Amino acid sequence: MFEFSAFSLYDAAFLAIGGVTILGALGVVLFRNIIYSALSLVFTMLGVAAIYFQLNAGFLGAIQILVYAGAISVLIIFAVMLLMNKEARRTNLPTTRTKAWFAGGTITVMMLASIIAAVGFSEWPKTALQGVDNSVGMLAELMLGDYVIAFEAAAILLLVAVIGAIILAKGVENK
Amino acid sequence: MQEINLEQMVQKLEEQLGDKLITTRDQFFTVLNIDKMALPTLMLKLRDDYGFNHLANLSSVDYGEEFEVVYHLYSIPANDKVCVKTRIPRISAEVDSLIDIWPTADWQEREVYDLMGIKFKGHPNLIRVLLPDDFVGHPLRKDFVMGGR
Amino acid sequence: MMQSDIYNVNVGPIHPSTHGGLHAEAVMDGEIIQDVIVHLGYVHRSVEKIAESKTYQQFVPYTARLDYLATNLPVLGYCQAVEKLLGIEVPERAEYIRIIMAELSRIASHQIAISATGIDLGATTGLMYGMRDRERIMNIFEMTGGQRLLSSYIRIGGVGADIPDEFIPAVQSFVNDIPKMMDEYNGLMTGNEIWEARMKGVGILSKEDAVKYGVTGPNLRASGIAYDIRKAEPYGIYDRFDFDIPARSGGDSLDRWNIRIEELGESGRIIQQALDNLPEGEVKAKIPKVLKAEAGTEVYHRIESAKGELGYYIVSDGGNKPYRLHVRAPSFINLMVLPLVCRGGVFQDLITNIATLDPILGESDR
Amino acid sequence: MEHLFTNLATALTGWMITLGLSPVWADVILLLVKWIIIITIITLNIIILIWLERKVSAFFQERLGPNRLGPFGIFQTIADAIKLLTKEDIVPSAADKLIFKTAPMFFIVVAVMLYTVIPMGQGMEVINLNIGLLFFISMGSLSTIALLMAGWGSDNKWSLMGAVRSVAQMISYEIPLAFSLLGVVMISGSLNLQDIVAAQDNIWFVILQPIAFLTYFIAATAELNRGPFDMPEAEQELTGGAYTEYTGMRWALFFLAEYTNLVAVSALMATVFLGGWQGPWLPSWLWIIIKTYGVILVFFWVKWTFPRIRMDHLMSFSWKVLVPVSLGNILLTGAGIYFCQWMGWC
Repeated sequence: MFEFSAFSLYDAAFLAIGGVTILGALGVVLFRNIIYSALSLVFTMLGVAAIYFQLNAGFLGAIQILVYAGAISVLIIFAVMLLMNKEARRTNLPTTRTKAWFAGGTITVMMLASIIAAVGFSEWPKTALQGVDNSVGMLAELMLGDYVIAFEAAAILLLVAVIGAIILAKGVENK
Repeated sequence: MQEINLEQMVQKLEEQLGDKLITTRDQFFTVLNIDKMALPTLMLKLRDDYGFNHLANLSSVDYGEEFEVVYHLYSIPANDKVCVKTRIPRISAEVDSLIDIWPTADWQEREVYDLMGIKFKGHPNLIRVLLPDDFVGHPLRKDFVMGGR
Repeated sequence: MMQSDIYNVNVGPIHPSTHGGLHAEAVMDGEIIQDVIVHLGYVHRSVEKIAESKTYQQFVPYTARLDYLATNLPVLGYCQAVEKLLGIEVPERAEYIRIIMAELSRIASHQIAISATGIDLGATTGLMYGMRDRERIMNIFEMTGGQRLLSSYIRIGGVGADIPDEFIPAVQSFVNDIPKMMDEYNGLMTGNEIWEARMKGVGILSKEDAVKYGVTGPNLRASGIAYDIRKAEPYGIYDRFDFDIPARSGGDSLDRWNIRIEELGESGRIIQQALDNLPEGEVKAKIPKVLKAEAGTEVYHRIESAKGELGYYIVSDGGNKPYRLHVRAPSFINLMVLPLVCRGGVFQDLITNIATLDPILGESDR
Repeated sequence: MEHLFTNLATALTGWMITLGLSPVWADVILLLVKWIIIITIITLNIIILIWLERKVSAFFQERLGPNRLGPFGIFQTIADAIKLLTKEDIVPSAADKLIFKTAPMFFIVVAVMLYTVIPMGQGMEVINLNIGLLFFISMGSLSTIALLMAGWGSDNKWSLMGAVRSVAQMISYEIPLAFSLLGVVMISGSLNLQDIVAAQDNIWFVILQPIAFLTYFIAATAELNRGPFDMPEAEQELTGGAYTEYTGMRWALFFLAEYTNLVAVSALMATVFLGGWQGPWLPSWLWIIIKTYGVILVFFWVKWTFPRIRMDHLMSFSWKVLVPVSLGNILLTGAGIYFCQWMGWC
């Protein structure tokens, strides 16, 4: 009889989820077909949500699915479909311009470096944090208590953005 | 009452159109045989002056050397009816389109064109309506050779 | 600022709600219909050419296939046209039976129109209600002609055979139930909020346009013109019956739907009167085996079919076959307004409009 | 009877531990067993449901419905399933094959995921998530992507139109769907479905939250793509919408997933508004089944009575009626709770 400890099972799950997330993220960048890229994005989002769930941040995970995987991705796919040219199959072709390659490469290296630095220099807790039992209630108290002004300001900002989008889409009537 | 009206109308029309119009009567209809050049004039008069607002039927008959285009007109308010016929030679089978007078002539003329091969001058969209676009010939002509059996 | 491409959607000829092979090409801007291009001829059988090689009697069954949902009406029109041409007198009893059969056919056709509108708008149960009631008419047809759908019971000079004994009770019980049926259709669909929203103001056909485009039948009456050939130019013995012509004024889909339900009741009244006055006697005139009309005679005979003015134009050259036969098909003419009523509506309105204009493709494609 | 299944589960775990498995592995295996049972139940349930829907619709339409295979035609669905399994699997040559093939699988996976959190009885659920309700809503929102994949992958105008319509519809109706549940959450003070059931000990939420119940029912009908909101399918207009190009088993998967969704949403409705597994005399797991089937029958009733609504009416109904009403319900509930506390009743 072979035996696994609880920790290793947790690790295995994490590896699987992380693998899906990274593969999805790679797919977003590497797929030639932009619809495939958009759908890979869904898998990335789902992977991130799964990681949240694993960290006992269920609320965040559910919101991640609801907003990012369920809504934002659909929005992106919609935008792609509406703005797309006739040839949908090969829309994400790599550019041939060296300048663009250079700029993209620089940004990638810088971001990678900063992430590695952030991971390397952080103090990580050695055991998994125990999740708070009533995380939703605490979030609610923070959002509608301590940070209510910021919360409401964000809401008004979003409203303004929505109205702006409608005006842009409908167009101002010319005399 | 109606009969008298129709009689008066025919008389008046005969005066106006002269020898271009020959009136005959069968047991069902008063038939106005009109020269094809005067067809739109007559039809306009019939619609505007005598209230024939319903072009019920537009058809054609193949009489060998000539085609006959037949119009059955009805007047919905007065409940009158009249038949207008015009003859056109087979070699230049063409007659003025009535689509401006009765829009309902649109598909009916297309049908006559499709099946009988009569062209309607001034029809904006004279294409086949029942048969496929690549069909050759006009089946209702008497000289149409039927395939199969 | 937002611009979108125009694209075409081919509705039909193989499509669940095109009533048997209509091909309508919708030119769409998003969900809005810019135009509809109707392509006909999917079920074209060149009936008019066939007529030229069949004797007058042989052609009778072909006419039944024109409007296969109201099978007795096109047969009646054709037989009456030939009788007019040849001067044949039809016995009284046959005239009354013809009226009963014709009105039953009209009810059958309207029930299809009503119930098919139901299913086209997604109310599947509506279809079943209409079909259930129509089944009784089919049984009555089976009693007379032996055929349920494509009956050629009406013949030149009368009807095929006398009615069987069970015919009158069956028709009587059906007529008695017509008000109940109307209530049921109205109860299931007419008052429904969604139904009204889908139909009201959809596909408006104005009075002027209806006349200009030669629209006839229930569609014309829904646009506000109470014009019915049974009253305007009575054929057969229609002048002996007392009935009303229902008319509406809106000309939208809801009116076209309502008018058909109301006409069920009027047809019921006519059948009732015909049953009450049905005389005894012969059902078929003595006619020669070979029918020949005088050379050069011609006739245009029109009847009020379930779909509108159904006309037969027959030219004779003295032989036993028509020299030329033209069918003035009401569906063919009525379909002409489809682009007109659809323009500016949304895609789903196209389906509503096809359903309420009630075309039948056997007739329109011939 | 009450603890039949929970006892079975405990016994199974105990048996596995006696075999020498560690408790962690025993838990994992138990989870798998639960999943297999759920999938079996779903499949069996759907066979019954399809038969039931046929019989119910036949009853509404004064027909007989299936009546040839077996008593009352109960084997009709099985025969249909065999037919669908053996049908030719057609993949259109122009289709985007990968997306076309993944879409039905994605749809059914998402649909099955919904069952994770539904309490099927006292202490009977796969995972007792403390945000169960939110999880349910978020999982439900994923099915839009499956429909979009199907519509896009088929490379057919009807499919794409159906997909675009369904996505617009589902996104619009998610908002009143979530908002209408908020009233319940406010009263029960929890997103945990077991807590919500427990909070209905005295009174069902359908009585406290009638507006929310109605808005939820309407929005759920739209989310399920059932009549009168069956836009994406819209057989008479879009010839089957997103499913137009699917045949055989792939189409059956969509069909299966739709019914799976139907059961899940009905079960959630029973849980949130109708007291869940609570009820006298009968065991709790039977109560939830009875209530779920009751809700499903209402769904059937609505579908077989109403005509299909028009797309623009559908959208304006969501944004102009359902969203304000559900928002107003939240306000009303808040005021009610405040009033209740002020009076000292709760």
